[in-house]
Amino acid sequence: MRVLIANRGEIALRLVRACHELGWEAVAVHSQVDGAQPYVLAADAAVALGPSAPQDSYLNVPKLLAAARETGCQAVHPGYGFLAENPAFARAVLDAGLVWMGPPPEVIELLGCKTAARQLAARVGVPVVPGTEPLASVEQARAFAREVGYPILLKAVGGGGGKGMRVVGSEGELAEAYARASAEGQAFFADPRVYAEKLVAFPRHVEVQILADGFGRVVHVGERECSIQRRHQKLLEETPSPAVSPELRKRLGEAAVAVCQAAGYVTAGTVEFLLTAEGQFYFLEVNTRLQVEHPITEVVYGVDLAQWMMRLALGEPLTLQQQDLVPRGHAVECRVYAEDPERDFAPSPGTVCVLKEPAGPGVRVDSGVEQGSPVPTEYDPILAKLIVWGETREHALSRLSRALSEFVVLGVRTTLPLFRWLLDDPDFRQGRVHTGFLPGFLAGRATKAEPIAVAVAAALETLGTGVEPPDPTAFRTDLAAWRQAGRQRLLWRWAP
Amino acid sequence: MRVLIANRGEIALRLVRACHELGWEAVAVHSQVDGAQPYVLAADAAVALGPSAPQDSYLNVPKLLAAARETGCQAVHPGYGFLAENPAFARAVLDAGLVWMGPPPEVIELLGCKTAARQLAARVGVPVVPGTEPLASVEQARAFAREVGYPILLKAVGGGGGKGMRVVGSEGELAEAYARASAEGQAFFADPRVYAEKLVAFPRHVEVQILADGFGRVVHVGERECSIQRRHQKLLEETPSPAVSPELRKRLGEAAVAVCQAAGYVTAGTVEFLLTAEGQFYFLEVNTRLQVEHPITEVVYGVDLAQWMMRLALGEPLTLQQQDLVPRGHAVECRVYAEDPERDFAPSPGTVCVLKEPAGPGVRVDSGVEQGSPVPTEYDPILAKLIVWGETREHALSRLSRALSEFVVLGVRTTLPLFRWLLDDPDFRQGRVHTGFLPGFLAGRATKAEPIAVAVAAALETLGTGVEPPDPTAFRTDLAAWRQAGRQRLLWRWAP
Amino acid sequence: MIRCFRLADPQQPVKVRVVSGNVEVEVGDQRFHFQLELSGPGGGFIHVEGKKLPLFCARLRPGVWQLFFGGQEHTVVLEDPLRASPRPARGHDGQEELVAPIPGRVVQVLVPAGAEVAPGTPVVVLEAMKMQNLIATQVAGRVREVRVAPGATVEAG
Amino acid sequence: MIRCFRLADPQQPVKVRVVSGNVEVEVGDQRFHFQLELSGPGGGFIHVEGKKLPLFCARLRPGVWQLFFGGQEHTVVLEDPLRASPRPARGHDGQEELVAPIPGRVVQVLVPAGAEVAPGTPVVVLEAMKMQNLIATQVAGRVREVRVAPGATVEAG
Repeated sequence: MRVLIANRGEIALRLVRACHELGWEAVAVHSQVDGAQPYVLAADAAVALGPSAPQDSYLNVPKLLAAARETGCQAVHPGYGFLAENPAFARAVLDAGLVWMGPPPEVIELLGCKTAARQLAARVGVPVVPGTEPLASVEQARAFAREVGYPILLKAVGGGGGKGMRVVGSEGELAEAYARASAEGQAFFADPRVYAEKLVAFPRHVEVQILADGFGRVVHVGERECSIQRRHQKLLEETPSPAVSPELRKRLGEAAVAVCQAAGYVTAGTVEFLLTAEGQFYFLEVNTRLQVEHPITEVVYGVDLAQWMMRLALGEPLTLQQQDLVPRGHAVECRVYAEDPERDFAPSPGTVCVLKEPAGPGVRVDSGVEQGSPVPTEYDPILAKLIVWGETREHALSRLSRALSEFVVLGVRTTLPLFRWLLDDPDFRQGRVHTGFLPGFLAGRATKAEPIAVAVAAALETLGTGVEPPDPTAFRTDLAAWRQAGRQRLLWRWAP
Repeated sequence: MRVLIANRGEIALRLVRACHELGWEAVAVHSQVDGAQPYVLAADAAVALGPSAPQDSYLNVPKLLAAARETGCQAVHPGYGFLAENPAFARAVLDAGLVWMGPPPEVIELLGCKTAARQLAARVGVPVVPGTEPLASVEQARAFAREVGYPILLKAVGGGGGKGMRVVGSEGELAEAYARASAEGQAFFADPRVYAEKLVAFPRHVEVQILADGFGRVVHVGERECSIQRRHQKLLEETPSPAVSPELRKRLGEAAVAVCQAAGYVTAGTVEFLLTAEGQFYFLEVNTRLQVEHPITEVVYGVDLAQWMMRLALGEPLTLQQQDLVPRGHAVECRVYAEDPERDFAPSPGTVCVLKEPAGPGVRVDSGVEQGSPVPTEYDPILAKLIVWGETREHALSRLSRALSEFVVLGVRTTLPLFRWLLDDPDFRQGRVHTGFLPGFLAGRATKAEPIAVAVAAALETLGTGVEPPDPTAFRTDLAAWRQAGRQRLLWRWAP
Repeated sequence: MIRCFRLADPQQPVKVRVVSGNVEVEVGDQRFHFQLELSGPGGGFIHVEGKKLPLFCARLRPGVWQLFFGGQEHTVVLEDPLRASPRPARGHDGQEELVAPIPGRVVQVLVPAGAEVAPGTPVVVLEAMKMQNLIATQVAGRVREVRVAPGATVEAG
Repeated sequence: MIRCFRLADPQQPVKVRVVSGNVEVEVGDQRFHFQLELSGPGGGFIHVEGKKLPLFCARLRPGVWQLFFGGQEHTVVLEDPLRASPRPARGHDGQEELVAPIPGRVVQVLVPAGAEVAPGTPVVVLEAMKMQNLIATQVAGRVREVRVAPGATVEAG
């Protein structure tokens, strides 16, 4: 078996590793800027797609299909993002006679239409947040808001991961929010339609992992708490959720299974819910992909979701039994993004000059970079994911603290400092969070350099050196320069 | 709480991490050659013990106690090896008013006498291999051998980990083997006494992990298969054992618990058994320490043994229930030793010039070195442990293969190539192993450099450079040289 | 070797004296003594109060340091008092120039040259790492010149 | 650049031609073409048959290479045919000199100077990495001189 991995970065490396562990071969694709990324080097073959712009590379269906054909692949796994939830791509893959390692295109299409998904959930008895059909105009949004009251949410019909989503606090904000949500929907999902939902106050974002085979069997693999978000994108996830009892887990799981069964779901998927402080849950949407945060479920449930997704796509029956899928211990994932948490998560592309990853008991790092890797501006800014497991939540958080104290990424700003701050927060330590937690948490912070750090920096500046982010055009060292340097007793490695 | 870690290398780092995860501080001790090892840098404080010879550093009780006193430690954890199973050290720690993070000294003493341990096991109805009391002379050994027939085993009374142990195949070998076992017993355990045992043909080495509190509660945490050995020292361990059924696990576990209960055991320990091809097991001995191979039990049983050992030593009750301790999936550990598997495991001290550790799903690396670390000749040659977990044994072995393909250690010879060879062996893949497996496996091998590797080496030699193991006296770069080099756009890190 | 800097935030004088690895620094009215044992431009060790701390460092720009030691990351911005302090982003004739706060691709320019703007008026949509960001002006006035077009890539600054 | 080597085991001629990163090598009667893109003395990439393979390398001694690529470790011993082939360990007057095969500490010298030894006679107990190793001579004869004493540390060779 040979699988084309139609993605990049950490998830591409995760999938290359899954293929190798299944005894298969994996083919990587890469744009101009990604030719030496770890996932490319780990693959058995690599195909250059062209320029770095996503539409010329990772979003370019003809190029991806040609790459699969040329390298003799029998299957395509899309990862997350890019074309993972694009039914046209799924169809094109199937039409080319290849195995599509995701849910059937008609299921992606059905669940990708958020309003149709809501209808489906309501039909099988799963509660949904009050909301609308796709709106014809901003006036319809205004009418809905007047009916249920502000704040409301505007969401792109094809959206996901916070893209094409806007909170509208008052009527004055409505027109611009509508235009922006629609523009993002058009830009990212080629669909400008927008729908509206009542905003639930201080909800938790809790989602349920499911696995389904082609013979109608669906199991759930517990929930994930994903309330720590910035701009509606998750930053830290954990399982079990501190707010979910075994009884609530059972009800959430059954709701998720009911929705997926009704949709004819196959492979791995995630059903997202809002959970109120009172323990009421509402169906939000189904993510028809392997989620970024799948590893925490893997370590707490002892299941390899990536391998199961591939095997289920090949038609294997699901042999896992629901009663065997019980959580053991607690896991937390931190997403290391190249973003500056002190500047409202401004993107921070550049070069990873210094990288030292944590290791040891209970620590897993799914990384897409190595020391010297460029962090291009064109793509999702995820560098790595730190996953820790502990016997209890307290154990996992202590371990997280230890692992974060070992994790060094310099050259770009990252979200790593944010996680260190979070661990000092009593509300977070107690699990008292909601989707609006992070903005409030950050608003109360002011960071100043510690005097000892100022002293060290001043000493280094006086000595006048340090690793500087390299000039990207000077990446490729030539042999002559290397030979010249080689006699020196230096240990260095520079991944171009 | 402040804990002195009376050890070095990977186990010292494991214990420093455990302290930090418990919210405690850890104090490292180090000899002259170990001042910049990762475990020293990870600790909250470090005490230099002096010269590199073990008797002047890690075996020096007065220096260790002084270090604990000077740094305000309240407890001492001995790790494995060195003074871990030395009752005099345990007593000295207790006499100094410190907590000894191991079993009580009288238990170490009782179980450290292998013949007393055998008697204890027999008394509680656990089968033991036919054997002798401590021998007064080589003649008594000869008499025993004539009674049960060759081959027999000679073992130092205070021994463990294969030290002070000799296989005697015929009467002609007996005198020298007796002298060597006695000399090693004297050198390592300050006890020249030797006893004899009937050698069981083609046994598996299977051991059971136990945890015990100070209130008489003892649980077992399953078995470990440790049959892959060289010179009676383990190289690769796995759990569950391919030869142990749930029913046999229960019987082995109950036997281990019975022995430990009778001995008054407290904290973490391991009961070793020989398991014959027919499923008969014999008690071998009790290791009164945290074993090198404890991580495989941690990942398959979801229990943090290092933390439990520390907490139990502080008098906490054991809250784990036997019925909750069930294996999930399969784990394998590979010990990365600085030894040359192509030259009969000859020691290969030197410098780790290039180091790249594997990561990702199901992979844990407990490492004691980083790039640039010296590998001194004075100590146990363990560099790191690679632990992989999988849903099944097959899954774990495939993952091991993947992880090994990512693991680079250059500058010294290591056992890493051996594990790659093992994975290609049909008997090993099927779990058909015994303690004599490895020598036979290696005898059938002849390795020649692949022509493509010859070609690459010849090209590199022509270019005339490469990382060379540094002159140890030139380790410490001074500031002037650094400043000179600093302007170059190089990324390097050199741990002195 | 002696050098003086100015800490950017909070504004404080910083005075450094280095003699062969022994460092004395005054930060405002605090004094620090330590030794630096550097093993490469990527880091080395700080010896302070009997402890050997691994140090990792990257110099993002002259005077701008990203450090890691003691389990924490630190960012420090130092200014050289001998050089002119960084010019506020200002065009000719006292006019304000809008400077991109982040690198990215211009999606849309929301105001034409000549338009009147109030503080907070969004003027450009900048896309970086898949997020569209609305960039607003902070002053009132009239847009004099638009130097970027949709599709253009801009650096921060 | 052209150079010739001799592979130590099995004995084979190796001929290398390098022109700015393009490498042609003959190993016995096999020919290899590839490109080396080196990013430092610790490694770089091999470009071979359209694939970019990360390469890690350490030169343990002149001619002795430890390599890692394609998920495997390789050790290669090359000899320079222009230099004399490595002298077998041999003292003056055709007498054999016992050379330590591993580094370690001498625990015990088992034979005095003047003793008669047969091939395989253990002569020294060497301790390295906590294992005592019995070192035997491979020739018959009389011990001429004992140059080490218990407690001494020896290097390999």
